Amino acid sequence: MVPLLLILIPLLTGLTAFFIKNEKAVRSWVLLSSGLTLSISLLGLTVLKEDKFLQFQCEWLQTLGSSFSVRLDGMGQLLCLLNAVAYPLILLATWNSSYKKSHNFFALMLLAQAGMMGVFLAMDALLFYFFWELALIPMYFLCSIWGGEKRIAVTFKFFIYTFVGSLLMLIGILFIYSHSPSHSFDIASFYEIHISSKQQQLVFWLFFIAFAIKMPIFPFHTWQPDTYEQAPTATTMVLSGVMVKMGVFGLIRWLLPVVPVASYQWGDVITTMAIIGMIYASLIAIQQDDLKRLVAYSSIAHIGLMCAAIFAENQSGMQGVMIQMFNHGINIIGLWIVVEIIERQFGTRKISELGGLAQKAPAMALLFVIVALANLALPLTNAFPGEFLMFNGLFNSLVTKYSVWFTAFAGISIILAAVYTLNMIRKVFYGNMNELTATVRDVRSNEKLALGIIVILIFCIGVYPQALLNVTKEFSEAIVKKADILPLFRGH
Amino acid sequence: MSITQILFWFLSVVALFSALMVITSKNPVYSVLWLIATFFAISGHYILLNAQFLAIVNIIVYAGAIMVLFLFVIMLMNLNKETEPQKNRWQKMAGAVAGGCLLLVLVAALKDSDIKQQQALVNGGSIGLIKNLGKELFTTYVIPFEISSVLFLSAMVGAVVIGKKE
Amino acid sequence: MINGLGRNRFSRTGVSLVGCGTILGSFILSIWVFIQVKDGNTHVADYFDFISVGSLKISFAFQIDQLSSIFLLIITGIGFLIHVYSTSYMKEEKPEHFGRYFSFLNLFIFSMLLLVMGANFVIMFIGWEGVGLCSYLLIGYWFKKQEYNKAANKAFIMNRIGDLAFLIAIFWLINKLGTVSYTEVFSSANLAKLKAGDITIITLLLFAGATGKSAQIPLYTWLPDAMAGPTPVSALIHAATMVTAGIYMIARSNLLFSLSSVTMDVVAYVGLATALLAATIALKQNDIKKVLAYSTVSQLGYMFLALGAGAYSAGVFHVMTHAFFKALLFLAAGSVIHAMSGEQDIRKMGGLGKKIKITFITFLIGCIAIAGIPPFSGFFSKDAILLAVYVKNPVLYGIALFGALLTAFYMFRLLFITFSGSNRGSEEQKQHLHESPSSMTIPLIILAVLSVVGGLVGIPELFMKGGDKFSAFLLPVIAQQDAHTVSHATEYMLMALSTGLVIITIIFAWFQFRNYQQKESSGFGKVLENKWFVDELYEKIIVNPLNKLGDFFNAIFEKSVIDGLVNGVGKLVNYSSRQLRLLQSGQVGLYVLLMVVSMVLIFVLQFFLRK
Amino acid sequence: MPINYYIFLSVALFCIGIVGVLTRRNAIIIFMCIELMLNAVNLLLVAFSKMHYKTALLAGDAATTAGTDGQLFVFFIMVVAAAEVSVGLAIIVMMYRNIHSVDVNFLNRLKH
Amino acid sequence: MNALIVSALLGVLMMFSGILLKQKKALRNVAIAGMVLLLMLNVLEMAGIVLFKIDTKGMMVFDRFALLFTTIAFASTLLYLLLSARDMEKVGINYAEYFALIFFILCGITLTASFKSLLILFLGIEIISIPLYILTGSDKKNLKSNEASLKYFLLGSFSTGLLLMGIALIYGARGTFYTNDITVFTEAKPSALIVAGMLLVLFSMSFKVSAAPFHFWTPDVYDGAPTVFTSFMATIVKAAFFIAFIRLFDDAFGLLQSKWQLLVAIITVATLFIGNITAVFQQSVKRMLAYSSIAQAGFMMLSLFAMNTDAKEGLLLYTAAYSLATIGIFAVLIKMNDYSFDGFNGFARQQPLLAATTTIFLLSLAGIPLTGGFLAKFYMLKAVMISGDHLWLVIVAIFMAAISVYYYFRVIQAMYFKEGDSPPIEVSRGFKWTLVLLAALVILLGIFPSLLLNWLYF
Repeated sequence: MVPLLLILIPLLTGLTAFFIKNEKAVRSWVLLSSGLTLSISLLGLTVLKEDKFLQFQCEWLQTLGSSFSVRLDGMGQLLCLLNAVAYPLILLATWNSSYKKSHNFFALMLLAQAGMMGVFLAMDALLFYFFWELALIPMYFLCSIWGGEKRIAVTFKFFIYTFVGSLLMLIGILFIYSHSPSHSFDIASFYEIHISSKQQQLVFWLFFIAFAIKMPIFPFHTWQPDTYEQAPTATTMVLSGVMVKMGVFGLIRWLLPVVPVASYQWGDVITTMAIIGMIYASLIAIQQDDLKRLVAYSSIAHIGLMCAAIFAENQSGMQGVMIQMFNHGINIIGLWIVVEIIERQFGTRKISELGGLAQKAPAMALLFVIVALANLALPLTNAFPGEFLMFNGLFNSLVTKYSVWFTAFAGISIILAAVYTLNMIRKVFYGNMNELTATVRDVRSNEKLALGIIVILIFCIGVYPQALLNVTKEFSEAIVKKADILPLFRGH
Repeated sequence: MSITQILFWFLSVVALFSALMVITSKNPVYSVLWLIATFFAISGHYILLNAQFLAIVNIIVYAGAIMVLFLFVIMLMNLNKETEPQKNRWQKMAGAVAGGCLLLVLVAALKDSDIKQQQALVNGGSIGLIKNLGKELFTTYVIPFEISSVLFLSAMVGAVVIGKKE
Repeated sequence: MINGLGRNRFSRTGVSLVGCGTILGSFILSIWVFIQVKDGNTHVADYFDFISVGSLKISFAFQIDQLSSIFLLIITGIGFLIHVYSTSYMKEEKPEHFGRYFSFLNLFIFSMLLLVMGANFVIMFIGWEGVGLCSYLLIGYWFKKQEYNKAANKAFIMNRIGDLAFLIAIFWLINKLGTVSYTEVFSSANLAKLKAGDITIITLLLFAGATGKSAQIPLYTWLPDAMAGPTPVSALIHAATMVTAGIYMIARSNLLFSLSSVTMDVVAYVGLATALLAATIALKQNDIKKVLAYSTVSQLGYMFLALGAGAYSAGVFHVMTHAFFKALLFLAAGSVIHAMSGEQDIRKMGGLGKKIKITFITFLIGCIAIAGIPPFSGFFSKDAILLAVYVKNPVLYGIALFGALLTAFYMFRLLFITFSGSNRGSEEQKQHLHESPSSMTIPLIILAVLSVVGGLVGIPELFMKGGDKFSAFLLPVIAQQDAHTVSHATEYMLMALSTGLVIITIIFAWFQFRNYQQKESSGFGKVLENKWFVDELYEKIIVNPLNKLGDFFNAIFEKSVIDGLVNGVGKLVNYSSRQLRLLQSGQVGLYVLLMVVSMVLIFVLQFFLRK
Repeated sequence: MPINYYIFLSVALFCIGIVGVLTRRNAIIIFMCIELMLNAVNLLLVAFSKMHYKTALLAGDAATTAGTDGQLFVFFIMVVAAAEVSVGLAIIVMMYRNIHSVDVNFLNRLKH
Repeated sequence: MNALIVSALLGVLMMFSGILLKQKKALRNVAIAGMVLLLMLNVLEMAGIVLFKIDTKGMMVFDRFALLFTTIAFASTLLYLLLSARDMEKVGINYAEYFALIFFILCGITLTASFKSLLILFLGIEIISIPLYILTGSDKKNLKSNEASLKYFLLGSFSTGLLLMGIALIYGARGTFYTNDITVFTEAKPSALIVAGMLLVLFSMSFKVSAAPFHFWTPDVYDGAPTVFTSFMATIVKAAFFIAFIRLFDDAFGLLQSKWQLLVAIITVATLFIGNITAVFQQSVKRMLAYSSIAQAGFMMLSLFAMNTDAKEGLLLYTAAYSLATIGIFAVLIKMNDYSFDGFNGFARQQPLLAATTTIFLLSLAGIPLTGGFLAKFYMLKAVMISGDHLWLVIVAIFMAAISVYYYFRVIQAMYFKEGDSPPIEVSRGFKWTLVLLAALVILLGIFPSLLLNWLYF
């Protein structure tokens, strides 16, 4: 019941929102909807823990071998929660931004939320694919209609890029389907397939490219900075906070356990790619003058680490990735909120045109610095346990011979992350004010509330990450066990 | 060489020659006339194959009705001169070569077919007679026959639509 | 123990009260703790599972034993003094900045306490990064000046480099032992499990982490720049406490380090090299705080030298004495700066000794202490180090002694230039010259007293039966290595040698700088003045290439290669579309021709190419 | 007569028709060439019909009507051809009325 | 059988009502009523109620597949008439005759959907083609329409010639026109006559469904024909040809699959490639849709390639989804003043409902999930995938589908993201509701395809 509600609430409210033409009303409606989603998600996490609440299945497309099967499991819980938390935050933070035809804007946002929920919940490959696309389409419209100057071309590139990826995934799904023993799209039958190593590699790449584009992993990332730059900030928050997690999520649920042998064979290559991407993106981020692009590249670097940690294929890495997905979502939304405030006030995102904001906007500076430091994975902020576990996983990976080197090089990126983050803080918030920034006003109460919640989350999770780790514990154990191919070797 | 064979070869040569003349004549009227000649040759073949009904229909419908219609249209348009300017030579050449190749390929493909030993019955058999055909047409083939009326209806409506002055 | 952050809503007095009060509370608690652990107890308080994944369990736990209690005392004690000092030093700041200052300072104390009290490496790491953060925040405290902010960034980033090594060391430990808690890692069973190679790597990595935090070669350059922060901060963080975290860490892991002679040598040599290098640079610096900063680096080098020589307790002892006299020196310098209205260049000072007596005297005491003249505290700790080094290798001893002489020389150079001779400052500064208020001088005096007598807790057995209490106290934590192999005579001789040489050096310095006049330095002096051009070197070989690389990636690689590939596909499609549509010429003849040609081709394929 | 002769003859006529379509640009002549192709088919069908008839005869079925369907097919082809001609010529005439030409090379308003 | 006879009769009825009824609205209503009747009778036949029981001597068989397709075609035609019948007025004066021709075409469609004899196939194709030649040229004053008509006629006749040659060769080899008898047993080596005939038939059918390299007529004809008829040609008629295509190859050459599968693959790839790539650079939406119809044909060819149950089910779904979507787009396009992409600029602001439905149609054509187009494509790919080791074909198809997004989304971009100032267009309320119904059907097919496909079995 819970997963069904999680999908249906945003879906139905989203559809209704198209018809609420009054801006105030639609805002409240959306806030109500997202609040409801959040509370249901929390209920699912705390009270309704029995299987009967967390599962829903009904017949659908049975001739195709597919059914409407959704379930909340460990990772799903966390990501649905992220999705549910993100929306109220975003709404709060952008309460003052006005959008023309706002009912359409919010309706599309909710549809995207429904799509993402579905992705996180689907237990059927075809259903997964459906939601995967359902999440993408509203994004396309959101970015193209309400985005910046170059929005059309940029968004289109984003769309085509991800669409190509998802089509490849579709081939992969079909391929597995046609080789699955029960000719079914159910995830259980996907986990049972036996195909040769060559076929596994094929499927691996088909899936991986889709996920790599979504995440994005170097060198599939070029859509991302442009899109983040052009999209309206509320959408960017959804994109970077929640949507990119779809790729990571996909890797964990749909790739590693399905084709463990190929994942093992290509693990080193992927990890290398991810780590090159981390350093590459960090170096570029150092050179960026545009706040949005800077955050975008930083996101690439962070996601690269998650990808690398996934292919470490051990529990430390896996759980690290899972909580990091949540934390990165929270943190990056925080960053975007501040970027949005800055852009709205000054009409520019150029770091070189800003400066000295801390003098007149100490609250903003403080909140931003905290979020930025969390982005750096400073201890006692939420990102630290995640990164710690991921690095630990990477280092202690049994499936690669180069774990030390991987860790060392990945580690370089955390140094570089310090460089660009601190430089940004220094140039934007410190130093002397110029004519432009002298007009700064501090954060409004709604923004403060949103950022405040984020900061509280940052510290709570930072101090007691075990709460989240417990949620994903069993799930990650199961995944790691499924992905483990060492018994195969022992068997032969 | 029996008379039938002589006739066969003769008719074949006539048919091929006049067909070639159809496509090479500069004047459209000549083309029509050569085409009629071809049809006659083909009708000759039909007779040779003892398909009298078709031979007659061929002459009446094709040579008689259709070709007259063609001729009529050509005359109407005043195309009875060598109005056609020289077509692009390369395209002509290419067309001829392509057609030739197709012929070559088809012949090469079909020459060793499994029925190459078989013969077509010449000068005998009654299936081509009007009695047999008629019986068959109005029993087994009555549905297609009726359906072809729809075809004619649509052609008629079509001719009206196209031809009617607005 | 965990302080509430004094936030900026309070009035200034409120902030000072909260800030100082909490630290005082901590201090009192520390004393209580100290008494508790005096007789060799170790308390481990396990609060909750911080991270527990698979077989890896990291709990949020504190461990208090002798080593940490010493550090607790130093941190809270000196911290308290400096808080008190700060209340007046910083009083010209705006209220909210004043509050910010104290909240940072308290946050620092919190992190530092976390660092020393953590019961495992991860908690230590948390504090470790936390102090780095506070250092960053406090260096960049005057955030209007981009120079300061750059210094702050530099400090943080260099620390991060070290942190990374530390982190990898932790992973290595997890990999080999599956645990990070001290009690388990240092249990003999676990230590026996480790291979020699692993130990060497782990300890080297830990040491690399320490070089970042404790400003050793090659990561020392941030510390002098860190003097951009308010002077009390320099005193607290960049002299007395945070920078000694590295020493704490190595002392904490002494069991591990002792198992790897390679690492021990590396630690010793790096420490010595740092000590010498920093000392030479300090000879030519003109900023009063910079001199002290290099001196700190140099003294930290000595501490590492001690650790490398296996004299852990000597190292920790020096940490303590150094905390006293260096905090004193910094605070005194702060007082000088305060008196000179913010002037830090010693070339513009001079003759201050008469005007600000208390400062002068306390500064003098600090100098004597650092120079190592008995019976001041510095003498005992430095002597313990030198002795340990002598045992390890007499040549090293010689070099270390030379470094000690340099220390004496530049410290007294500083003293004489600042306080003797005639005042070279502007008229206004001369007018303004005054002694600091009592809230500043009292900490100075307390520290001066401590600098004088602090060494006595570690007074060697040579002078007093039952001496060397310090080492004895630390015995449960630090296995005693330095069994005395030198005779008492040698020990006396060494002491006399060092003391004598130091005094000669001081006298030499007196003649040199009694009446300091500004003059251009040349040749080698220039190199020293420019700090051996190390910063420039780093800039050239690391920062610039990275920037260039980033530029290249950003401007060229990203746009033309990766994005170019993606867009290229689109362009290719577009181009082929433009070409392909020309096929659709509108000519029926061509259409038929193409159809016939493809028919021919398909026939050929079907009949003649396929078997 | 060996059936191959008829096959080759028909195919030859058929290809001549195709060549005509390819090389001429007068719409009427192209149309005539198409009629030629149809006639080639007709001839082939009749020949096959007689072939099948003969085969059936040789198999011993004296009263066979095998092959009738082939000739009837020819009949239908003629029917269709007649209908097609009426429509085709109407279209050509309409074309001629508008542009006073039946040259297919002038048919190039629609391209790319 | 019901449909066959009634559609012919309706054609005749329309011919006469053209004389009797002078009011166009009345004519339209008669046509629509006739269409409803036709649809109902066809549905009745699916339920087992057959009004006319005539022995076709096995030349036709009205099986579920045929009936379901004719139902789809009739339903699409009904919607088409509801949306676009009014626009036929603009084409010319022969309003009643257009309806008559459409009914004749439907008669032909019934034939091509249910033939078991090559003769019926031939007649069906001709009954469809001849009225189409006329409809294409029905805008007599328009040179483009003339030109399209003539081109279509010449090329169409040419392809008929090919078809007949093929049939003749097959007849030569087998002595029968019944499709089931052509390859009733497996032979070690099929007769060259059959193979050659099959190829010629393949070419001809490829021509009819506008598969490359026999597609050249398509863009020109679709572009030149009056838009209202392009809509009909590009959807229902093309679907009918496809049904004939797959039926023929299933019945007659199913056992020879190894002989033609590679060729079909080549044709499919070429079609996908040419259709999609060329569509990218078009400036006119109408012409783009023509190329897109080629591209879609490429996808439908996949069902021919795979030739299994999934393929047939999928083809039905595909024809339905594709027809509905394309009819919808064309219905909107007819209303536009400017057929170029720029003509759609700012359309969403002017006509939000039309823009929204058009978007749904375009998404369906592009194959975005939750629309019928996606499931249709999905069925095709799945059919190919389970038919054996043909991953490469699927990958090609997928990449081409990705390219197709490019040109479909150009329209969406123009409608939603660009500013335009074209004069407003007038549409009736009924038109809007029909369009919404159409869009709803497209989405319904995308979510519950079983609503349609279950009819095949139950």
